[in-house]
Amino acid sequence: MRLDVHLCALVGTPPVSAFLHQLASGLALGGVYAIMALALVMIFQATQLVNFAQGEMAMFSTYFAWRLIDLGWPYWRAFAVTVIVSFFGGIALERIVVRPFANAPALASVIVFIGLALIFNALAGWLYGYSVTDFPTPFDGPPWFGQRYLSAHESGAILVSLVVLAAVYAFFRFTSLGLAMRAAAQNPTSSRLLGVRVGWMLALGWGLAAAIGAIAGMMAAPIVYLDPNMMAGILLYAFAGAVLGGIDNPFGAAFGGFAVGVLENLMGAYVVGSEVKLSVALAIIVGVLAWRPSGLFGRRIVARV
Amino acid sequence: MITRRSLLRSGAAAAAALAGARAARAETPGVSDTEIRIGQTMPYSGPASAYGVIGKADLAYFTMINDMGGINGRRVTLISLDDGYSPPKTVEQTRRLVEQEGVAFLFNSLGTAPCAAVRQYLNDNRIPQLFCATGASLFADPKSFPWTMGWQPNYRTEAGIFGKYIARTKPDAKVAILTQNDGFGKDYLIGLKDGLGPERVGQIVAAATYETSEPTVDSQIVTLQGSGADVFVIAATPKFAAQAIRKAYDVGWTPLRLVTDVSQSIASVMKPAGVDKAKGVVTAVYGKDPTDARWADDPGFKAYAEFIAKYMSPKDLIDSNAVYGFGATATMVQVLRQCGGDLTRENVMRQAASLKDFVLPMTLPGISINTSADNFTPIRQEQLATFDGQGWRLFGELLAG
Amino acid sequence: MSGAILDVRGLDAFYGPIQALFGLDFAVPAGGVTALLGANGAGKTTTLRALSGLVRRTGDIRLRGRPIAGLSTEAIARLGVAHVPDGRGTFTDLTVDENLRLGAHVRSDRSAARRDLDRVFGYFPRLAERRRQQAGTLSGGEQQMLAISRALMMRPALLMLDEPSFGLAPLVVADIFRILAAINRDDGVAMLIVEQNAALALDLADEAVLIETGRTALSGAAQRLRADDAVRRAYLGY
Amino acid sequence: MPGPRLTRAIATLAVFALAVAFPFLASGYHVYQGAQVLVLAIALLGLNLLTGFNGQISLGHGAFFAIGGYGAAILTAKLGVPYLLAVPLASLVCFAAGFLFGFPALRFGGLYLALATFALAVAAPQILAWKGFDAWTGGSSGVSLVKPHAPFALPLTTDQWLYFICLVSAALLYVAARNLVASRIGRALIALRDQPIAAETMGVNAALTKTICFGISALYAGVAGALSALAVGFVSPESFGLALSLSFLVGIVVGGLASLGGALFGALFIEFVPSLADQMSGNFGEGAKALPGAVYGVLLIVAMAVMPGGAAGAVRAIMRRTVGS
Repeated sequence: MRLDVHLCALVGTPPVSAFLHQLASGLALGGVYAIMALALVMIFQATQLVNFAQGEMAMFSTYFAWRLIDLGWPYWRAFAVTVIVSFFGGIALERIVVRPFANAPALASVIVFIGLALIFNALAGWLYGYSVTDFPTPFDGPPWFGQRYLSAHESGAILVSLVVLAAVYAFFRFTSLGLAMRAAAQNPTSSRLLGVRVGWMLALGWGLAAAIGAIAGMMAAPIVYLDPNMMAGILLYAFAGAVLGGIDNPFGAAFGGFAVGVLENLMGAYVVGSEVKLSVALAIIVGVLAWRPSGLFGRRIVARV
Repeated sequence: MITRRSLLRSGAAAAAALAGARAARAETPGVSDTEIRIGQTMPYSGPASAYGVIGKADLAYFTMINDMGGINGRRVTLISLDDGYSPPKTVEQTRRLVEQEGVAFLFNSLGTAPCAAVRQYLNDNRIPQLFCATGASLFADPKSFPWTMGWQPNYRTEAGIFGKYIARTKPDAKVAILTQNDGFGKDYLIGLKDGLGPERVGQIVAAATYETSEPTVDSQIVTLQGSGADVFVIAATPKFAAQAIRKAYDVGWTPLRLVTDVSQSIASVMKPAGVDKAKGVVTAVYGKDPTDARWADDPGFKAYAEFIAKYMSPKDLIDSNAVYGFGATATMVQVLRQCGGDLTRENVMRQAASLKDFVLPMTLPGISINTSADNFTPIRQEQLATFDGQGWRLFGELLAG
Repeated sequence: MSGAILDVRGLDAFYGPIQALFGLDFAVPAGGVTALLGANGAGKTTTLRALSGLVRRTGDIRLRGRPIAGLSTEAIARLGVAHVPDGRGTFTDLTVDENLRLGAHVRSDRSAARRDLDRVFGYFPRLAERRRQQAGTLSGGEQQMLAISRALMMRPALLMLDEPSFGLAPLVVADIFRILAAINRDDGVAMLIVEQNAALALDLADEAVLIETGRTALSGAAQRLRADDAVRRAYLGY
Repeated sequence: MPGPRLTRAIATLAVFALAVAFPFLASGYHVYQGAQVLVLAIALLGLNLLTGFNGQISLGHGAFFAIGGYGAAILTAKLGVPYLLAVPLASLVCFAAGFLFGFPALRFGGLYLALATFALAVAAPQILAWKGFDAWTGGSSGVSLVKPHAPFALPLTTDQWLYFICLVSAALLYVAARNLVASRIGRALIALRDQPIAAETMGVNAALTKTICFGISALYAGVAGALSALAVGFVSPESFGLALSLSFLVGIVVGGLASLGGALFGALFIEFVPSLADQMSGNFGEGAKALPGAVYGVLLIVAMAVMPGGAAGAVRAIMRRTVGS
C-alpha cells in the first residue's frame, strides 16, 4: 500500500482542505484565547478570583496602541509602550480600586470587576465611538512557509502566543520575582515571614495581567477588528479555555485556549452546525470538567469564583 | 440639550399654561404653544450600545432645529432614555415617557424586539410610534398597527431585490448565505427566498449563522466555501461582514458577494476588510456614504458635514449611524412642519402617512420618501452598487421592493 | 538588658477585640537562646506572631535597639527576623530547592547565598537528596528541616521557632535539636524558641520565660527555671 | 428601647403596609415599576438561597427566569391556560430544570459551577431563538401576551392587579424562604456552605441537599420570570441576556448575601440605579450619552465600597452600634 500517496491526494481534496482551514483558523484564534487565558491566570492564581474586567481592560489598551499608531508611531514602539503603560495601569488599578476590597467578601470583588468592565466599555465608546476600525498587524505580507491555511498575521499571532507562554513560564520558573509571586499566591503568611511583599505581588499580578491582556488585544484586533465590544466573546472563550486547561496553571490555561478555539470550529463545521455550536462547545467543556474536576492540567480544586 | 431640571421646570410651566388660558380645547400631551415634547428609547448601554449614536444624532439634530427657531414657533424637546436593548426596560421607559413625561409621541426608538415589546401598548393608547429604527418588516403593517411606522427599507424588501438580481443575472447560481442568528437574519433569508422565487429556492445550497458573541465568522466562511456556491449573501453587522469579505478572499473563494445596507460603510466594513479584498462587492444603497469621495462637493453631504462639525464630534462623521439619525430626524421635522398648527396625535400620524416626494440631503439622487395610508415604508427605493476599491459605483435602475 | 538582640517590654496583642497578651517582658541575648514555655493556649504562638506583626500588638519591641513594633511583617523579616511558623509554612507545590531559594529572596548577595545553601545541606543532607522533589511530598521531619533551613537562608539575626518538635518522632526531634544547638554554637544565631517539650527547650536555652494566660509568670536563666518546683511539676513532669 | 426582634417585626410590617398602600398612591407607571421591583426581589430571594445560604455561585439564573417567562407566555398565549395556573406550572418546570441542571453541575462546585451556569446564561438566548422551537417561542420575534385584567369587577387597574399578584407572590415566597432557612434543610444548607466536610460526616446528604436547593432557587427565578412576562406583556430572547443574570448577582451582593430582607434593596438597586446612571450621565452634556454604563459602573463600585457586606450588612452594623452598645 502506498499510504503516503493516498495521504497526499487526500490533502488536496476539498473536504480535507476545508478541515485544515477549520483547524488553522481555530488555532489562530485559539492563540488569542490562550494569551487572554494567561492574563486570567495571573490574577486568579494569587486571588482565586476571575477578573471579569480583563477583556475590557485589554480592549482599552488596544485603543491606546491604536492612538499611538495613528499618531505615526512605528508599530513595535507603540506595541512596547502600550504593554508597559498597561502594566503600570494594571498596578495602579489594583492599588486604587481593587485593594480596598481585599477583606470584603469574594463576591464584592466580583461586583467591582463587573463595575470596572462597564466603565472601560462605556469610556471607550465615549472616547473613540463604536464604529468598527481596522488595526494594523506587524506580520504583513504573504502567508508563511508557503502554506495557504494561515494568513501571515494568524501565524504571527500563534507565534506571539507561544512566545508569551514561554516568557511567562521562564518568569515563574527562573526568576526570583516569579518564584516570590508563586509563593505569595500559595502561602501568603509564610511568604511575608520571608520578607516577600505580598501586597505588591498582587499588584504585580494585575500589572502582568494587564500587560498580557494588551498583547492579546493587539493580536486579536487585526482578526476581529477594533471596537469597544471586541473582547466580550474572546473573554468568554478564554475563560472557558482557562477552566478547561486548569486555571491555576499557565501551561494548562494556554493549552485550554487553543483547545477551545479548535473545538468550537470543528463542532460548528462538522457536528452541530453554527447555530448552537457555542452552547454545545460549552456543554462539552462542562462534561470534561465532570470527568476531571480541576481541569486537564490543574492540580487543585478551588472554592471561590 | 435640555437638562432634567430645566425640563421639569418647563414641564411645570407648560402645565400652568395649560390650566390657564386654553382649557377649552382638547390638548395633546406634550404640546404647548412653545414646545413639542417627544420621546424615544435607545441602547446607550448594553450589547447594542453602538447604535446609541443614532440617538445622539437625533438629539443633536433637534438642537440644530431649535437653534434655527424651532418648528412653527415651537421648540422640539426629545427625551431620549436608555433601555439597554432589553425589552422589559423598553416597556418601562416608554411608559415613563408617555405617562410621566407626557410626550406627544415616540420617535425612532431602536431595535426590533424593543419596538415589538411596546407596539401593542402604543397602539392601544393611540400614540404614534414613528420611524422605528429597525429594518424588520413587522413595523409596516398599517392594518393591524395603524400607529406604528418604520423608516428604512426593510430587510425583506432589500433581500427581495437581491433575490431578483441573482435570478436575473445568474440564473444558475448556487447561493450561500451568512446571517446573524436573530430577526434581522431570518427576515433576510425569507426575503431572499421570495426574491429568488419558488422555483429557485433550491439554489440556496448553504446557510450559516453566527452569534454576536462570537469573535469571528471565519469558521462559517470555510464551511460555506465548501458548498461550492458562486453567490455569497452576507446579512451581517459591520464587524462580521468585514470578516466575511476578508476571509472569503483569503481562502481563495471568489463568488459574487452581496452585502446588506447594514454593512456597506466604507470606513467600518470595506476598509477593515481591505479595500482590495472588497473590490467587486455588490450592495443596494439608498444613502450616501460619508467617506465616499464622490460626494465631497455634494450639497447634501456638505449640509451633513456642517451638522456634524457644529453639533456632534468629528469621530461621528464616518459613522453610518449618525447618517441614519440625521435622515430619520429630518423626516420627522418634515412631518411636524406638515402638521402646521394641528399637533394632535391623529394629525401627526396622518401627516406621517402622507409624505410626498420628500427628499433627504443624504439619500441618493432620485430617491424620495413617500408614504400613504397603506404604505408605511417611507424609504422603499434602492439602487444596486458595486465597490470599486474607493467608493460605491451605482448601476442599473432605482429598484423598489 | 544590654547586649540583647531582642528586647520586649509591655507587649500586648489582640485578636480582633479580644486581648490575648498582657504586658509581656523578656529578652533574647545576642547569640543566646530564649525559650518560651507554657501550657496550650497560654499565648506562646501568639507572642511570636505578635513579634512578627501577624497580629495587632502594642508595646515596645526592639531589635538590636531599634523599635520594630510599628513595622509590617515583611519589613521585620527584612531586618533579619526569621520566623518558622507553626505548621512549618511549607510551600507544598514548590520544590525543596525553590523553598530554599525563597529563603534568600530578600538577599542581594547571590554568591554568599549559594554558600549558605551548601552549609544548610551540610546540616541536613536529607534535603540535598530531595532538592528537586515537591516539598509537599516530604515527611513531617523533613518539612521541619526544610523550614529551619529556609529560615537560615535568610541569614537571620534572630531565629524564631514555633514548636519544632510538634508531631515528630522522638529520634527525629533529638536530631533536630542537636542541629539547632550546633547552629547556635557555630554561627552564633540567636534563637527564640516556643516549645511544649519544656525539658528539651530548657536544655537548649540560656534564658526561659514562662507564660500563663497571656502574662509573664516567671522568667530568668534556664537553669533557674529548671530548678523551680512549680515549673518542674507543671511542665517537666518530675 | 424595643429589642432587635421587635424592631425587625415592626419594620417588616411597615414595609408591607407601605407596599399595600403604594398602588393607590402612585401613578400607573410607578405601579408598573413597583411590580418590576417585586419580580426582581423574588428572583433575588431565590438566588440568595443558593448563593448566600448555600455558597453556590450561579451566573445563569437569567436562564431560569427565561424559562419561567417563556413558560407563562406559551401556556397563556399558545395553549390558552389561565394565567393564574400558568405561573405555578411554569415555575414547576423551572424547578425540574434547575434540579436536572443542578444534579451534574453541583458535583463540582466553585469556579466550575460558575462556568457551567455562565454557559447556561450565554446559551439561553440562542436556544430560545433556535429555529426548531419557532412554533412555540416565535423565534427571535418573541411572544406577546395579553395582560390580565382584575377579576370580579374589582375596582383595580391592570397595573394594580398585576402589582398585587406580584406582591402576594413575593410575600408568600419570602415567608417560605424564611421558614426554609430556619428549618433543618436550611441549617444543612448553611452547614454545607461553611463546613462541608463536617456536614457530610454528620449525615447531610450533600448532593441531594444542594440539588434541591438549586431546584428551589430556579423555581423562584421561574415565578419571577413568569410574573415578569405577564407584567411586560412580551417575551423575546433579548429579554433574557447575560446582562440579566449578572444584574441578579449584583442585586444579591448589593442587597447583602444570606439576607432575605436584602433582596428588596437589591431589587430596588438594579431597577433604579441604571436609570439614575442614565440621567446622571445626561448632566455631563450631550456627548456623554454613551456614558450611562460608566456611571453605573462607578455607582456599583462606590456601593460596594460603602457597604462591602451589602445593604443588609450595613443595617446590621448600624443596629449593632445603636442597639448593641
